[in-house]
Amino acid sequence: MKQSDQSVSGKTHQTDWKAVRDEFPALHQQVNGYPLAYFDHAATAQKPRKVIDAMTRYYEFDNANVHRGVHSLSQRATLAYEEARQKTARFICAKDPSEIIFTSGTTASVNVVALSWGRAHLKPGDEVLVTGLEHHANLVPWQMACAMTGAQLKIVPVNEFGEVSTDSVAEMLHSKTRIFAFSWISNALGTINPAHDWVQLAREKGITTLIDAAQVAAHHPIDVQHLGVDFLCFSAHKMMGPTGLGVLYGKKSILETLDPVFGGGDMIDEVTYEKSTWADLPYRLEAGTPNIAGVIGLSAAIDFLESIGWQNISRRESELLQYALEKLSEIPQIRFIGSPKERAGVISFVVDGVHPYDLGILLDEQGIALRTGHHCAQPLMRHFGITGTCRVSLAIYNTFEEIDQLDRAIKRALRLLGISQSN
Amino acid sequence: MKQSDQSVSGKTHQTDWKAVRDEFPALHQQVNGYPLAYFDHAATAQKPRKVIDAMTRYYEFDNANVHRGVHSLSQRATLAYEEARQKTARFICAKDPSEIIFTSGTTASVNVVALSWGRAHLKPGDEVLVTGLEHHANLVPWQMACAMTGAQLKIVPVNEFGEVSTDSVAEMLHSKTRIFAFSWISNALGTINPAHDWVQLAREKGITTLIDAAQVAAHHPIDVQHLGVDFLCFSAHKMMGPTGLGVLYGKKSILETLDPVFGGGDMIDEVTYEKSTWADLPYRLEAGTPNIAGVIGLSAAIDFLESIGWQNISRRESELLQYALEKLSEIPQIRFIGSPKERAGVISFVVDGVHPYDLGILLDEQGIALRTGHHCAQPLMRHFGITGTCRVSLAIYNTFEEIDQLDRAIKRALRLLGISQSN
Amino acid sequence: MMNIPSNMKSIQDQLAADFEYLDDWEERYAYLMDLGKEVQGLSPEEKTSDNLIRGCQSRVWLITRYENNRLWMSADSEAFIARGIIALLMKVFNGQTPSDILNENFDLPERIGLTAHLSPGRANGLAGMLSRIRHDASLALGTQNRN
Amino acid sequence: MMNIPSNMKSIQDQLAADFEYLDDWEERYAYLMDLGKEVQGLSPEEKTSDNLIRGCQSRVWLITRYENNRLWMSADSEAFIARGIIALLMKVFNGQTPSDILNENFDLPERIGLTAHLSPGRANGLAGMLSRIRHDASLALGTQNRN
Ligand SMILES: Cc1ncc(COP(=O)(O)O)c(C=O)c1O
Ligand SMILES: Cc1ncc(COP(=O)(O)O)c(C=O)c1O
Repeated sequence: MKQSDQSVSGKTHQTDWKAVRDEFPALHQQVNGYPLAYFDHAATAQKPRKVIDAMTRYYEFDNANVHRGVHSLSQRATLAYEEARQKTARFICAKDPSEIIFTSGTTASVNVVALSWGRAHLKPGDEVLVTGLEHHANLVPWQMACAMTGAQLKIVPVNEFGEVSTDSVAEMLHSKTRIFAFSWISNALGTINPAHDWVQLAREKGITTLIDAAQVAAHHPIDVQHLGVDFLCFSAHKMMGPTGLGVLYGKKSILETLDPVFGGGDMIDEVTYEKSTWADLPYRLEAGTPNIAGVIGLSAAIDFLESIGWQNISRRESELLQYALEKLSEIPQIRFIGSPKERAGVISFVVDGVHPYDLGILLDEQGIALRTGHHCAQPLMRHFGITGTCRVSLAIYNTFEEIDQLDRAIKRALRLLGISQSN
Repeated sequence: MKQSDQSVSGKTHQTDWKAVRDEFPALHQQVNGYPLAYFDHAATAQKPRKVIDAMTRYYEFDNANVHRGVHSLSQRATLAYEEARQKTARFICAKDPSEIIFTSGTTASVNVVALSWGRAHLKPGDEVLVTGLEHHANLVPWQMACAMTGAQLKIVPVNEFGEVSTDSVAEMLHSKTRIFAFSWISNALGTINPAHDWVQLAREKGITTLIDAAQVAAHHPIDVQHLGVDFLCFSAHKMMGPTGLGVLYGKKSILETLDPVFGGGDMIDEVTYEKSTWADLPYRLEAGTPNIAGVIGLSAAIDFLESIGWQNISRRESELLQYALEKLSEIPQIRFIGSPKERAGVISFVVDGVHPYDLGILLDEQGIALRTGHHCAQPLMRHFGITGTCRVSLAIYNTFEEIDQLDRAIKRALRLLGISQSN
Repeated sequence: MMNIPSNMKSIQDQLAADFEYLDDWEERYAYLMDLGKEVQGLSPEEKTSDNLIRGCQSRVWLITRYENNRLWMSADSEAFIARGIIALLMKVFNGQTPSDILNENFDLPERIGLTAHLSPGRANGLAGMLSRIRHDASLALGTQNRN
Repeated sequence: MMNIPSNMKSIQDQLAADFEYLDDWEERYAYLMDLGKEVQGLSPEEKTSDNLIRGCQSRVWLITRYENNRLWMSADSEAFIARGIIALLMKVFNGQTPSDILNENFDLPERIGLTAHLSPGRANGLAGMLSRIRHDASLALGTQNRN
């Protein structure tokens, strides 16, 4: 069943995937004497040369604080910063650039909504609905908002396949529900939720919606108009952009009602010693000097993804996923955790009798970078009666050879651990 | 009075300031046909090659998410991230690395304290004390905290020289005061406040203290032990590090009492669907994927500053400041705003009858980058009866020639504006 | 003031030509500021926060009036250069019909080397003024269509 | 278990030498996990959250007892490799005096190519175990000095 990238490249037409891979400097290294096979994309993506260069260039030529400066560097920095906002708006089909708030990450984006929208709209008796698949980033902020306001957190259950059924969602969206906050793609299992349908269900009942799109932005096009969602959050670093930057999209009409969570420079209109008035959107929600270089890196990441094209990206990812699923299912000791019908390039598995940590270490010795542990989804792990999994997460820059390397490495590790096939 | 850097270099001994300047790529460019003279250091500093390279290198070799990974890249990223924390702790003489919380900037740091400490400790009748010199980042969060808790915000007045007297501070620190939050160096006027004395005064009365050290970190050594301060905040981008990263220092005993403001990954110990428990410090206050590359850039910035040495830095800065003050005072139309006895490398001035914006534009046409406007200190501007100033802020990479260029450029702009000397 | 102006394209061409004669940035700014001196300005009562264009470092106030199917404007600023920019905008847009205003490609700033003033940041007023004019033009167009 | 061990330096040397004989990473891990099998482990009641070392991805519990001026320890983990690391730590530190423990330069991990396990991140337990042992040793030293 061994396929080479050459033999497969016929399937994926135009795109030269080897050339794409060559754009990622970090992938071309040896780890413990083996070529690095990076399967930890869902934790953070590797960065193409163009993203790194865009930030370097910014620091080398245009570095200045934005917005209030009249000098050329500040103008250039501001222009680049605001053009990136426009590009990001276009990227997710927002109506207006002022619907794009730059934050420090998905986590910050969700927290801003939980704190600001939550404080204004939640009261005892209200319900906040999330799913059992959530990353802690879309669970803990709601627990905190509920603790603060007296609202109740409800969880749509996960089935044995690691899916959340639309019927359960429909059932749990009711007159007490104020907001439905869910991840579009589960980082732990790869489950793709029918985001559009869920938002429609909620909207029919007048319920506010938030999508955690952290795992989506590098893999699928996002169209907030089509989704009809109120809030949508993602991180630059998971879409081949830099660390320290996230996006909060909000419908203008609803963002306009939000009180700022942080106060400071840039978010004010007028300040006296006694009181302050807030600036217009998006600035009102961006206190302090923003992550300017990060925003410029995000802009380059969007260009990079779009230059490859969503069709090519999804075809490639699903080919890699199919191949990896095939290879891994041939290893009898492996038990998959979650087998969602709609699955992104994420595979979680355990080997009974082996702690994921041990497997992770022994794979690292063979150049394999995958993630072990609870993937910031402890309740979901508990649902499956485990404390963690090994997680393979794939991106367009992975190769079929790397999956073969993974296959060999797992077998070798299991031999070393004394977990023979006949177990 | 024209001095050349050569003639001056005798004074500053060992350091080859031309070589130092050469390390900053952004400084070597033409703006509108003139060599760039960057005097906007207080808004954001330029970055030395080593800082840019450290981040590039991170993205090219070690990029991975931190803390939970067992694979080599994650180990390397985690090691670099935590070593940077140790270095930052040493940089400000913190007792323990866990007293260093990485945030997205000074603004975020102050807000975390205002929200978390504020919510826990402020109640109606209590007072929060700040000075009249504050940047909005250390004013607006306290206004918001007061609005939320019913506490009252008090302002220590500024005198005609742009100073806050220690007597006024002593007077206003009284039994109702819960926290005294002040900027060590004013970004608008350059005033250096006697931070150590003020903290002592507050401590004698059992009052919590916070220092906004945003303008200090690139200019003076910081010793939180000697200061005895409870919280101290600064931004990487103002100390030649990257954008999107700040530091919140807190005494361990007090940080341990803080509830997290943001919830999410990395800051939890155990999460169930119902509730969560928090991780130990510093993680409890660092929700989500941090700005890893930013932290690595900060680490390189600390190395850079320390390689030059504080003595050399302050000698150079005060020579530049003296020279700039001399030159500018020879222009009769210039009226300085603030003339503090203890002054960092910041000069604010106005020309009566000229809007700072006009002057800023005409200086930009001559390659001069300085800041015009309210410098995020609107109340202070109002105190002086103005809406803004032109602000020259200096750093070790400036030259005496640049100050000459500034001098010529201002004179030319004033001629063009028709503001002749005899006015 | 109420004279119907010529078409915007030719006004822009004329202004660009005027600026082309000027040798350097000093002359260009001097000319721009001279143009600004001709701007009539506003009375203190007209300088309300509603009329204030957000996003200008120097405060700029702008009022439009829709009359005889045309948009008429008056404006003021604290800064000389901002007044000069106001003057340019008024020369081009004052007294034009809303639909012409909305259809006009306003490329004058690039042509006379004032692009910097068009940045979408908040330091500069040109972008803000322009979008206020366009906004008011679309409002006027709405009125017109309903008539 | 209560036999007084030899000095830590020579134990570390001995272990380093043992590992040096091993050809590759597979043999080293096999040996490490074999060592781990000798660790006695803890009863379920001893696996309390107080005894849990924070910052290990595989849970590790560690208990120390101060007796006869020496620190005695027992520990357990869910993972084979973590148990191997426990075994190394016990061989070196178990039954030593607190002051010796605090003075010992524990460089074994580097010498046997296990440095990765020492990273201050939270994925690995070695750093956490080591600091727990040192912490308990200083506590014990305090007791001793007060006696
Ligand atoms: C004194 C002072 N405090 C706080 C800040 C806010 O820093 P930042 O914008 O990096 O959050 C600044 C810089 O703008 C400052 O100069
Ligand atoms: C589904 C999901 N939501 C939220 C997050 C949090 O993102 P960040 O850590 O960038 O804030 C992640 C990534 O860790 C994720 O996978």
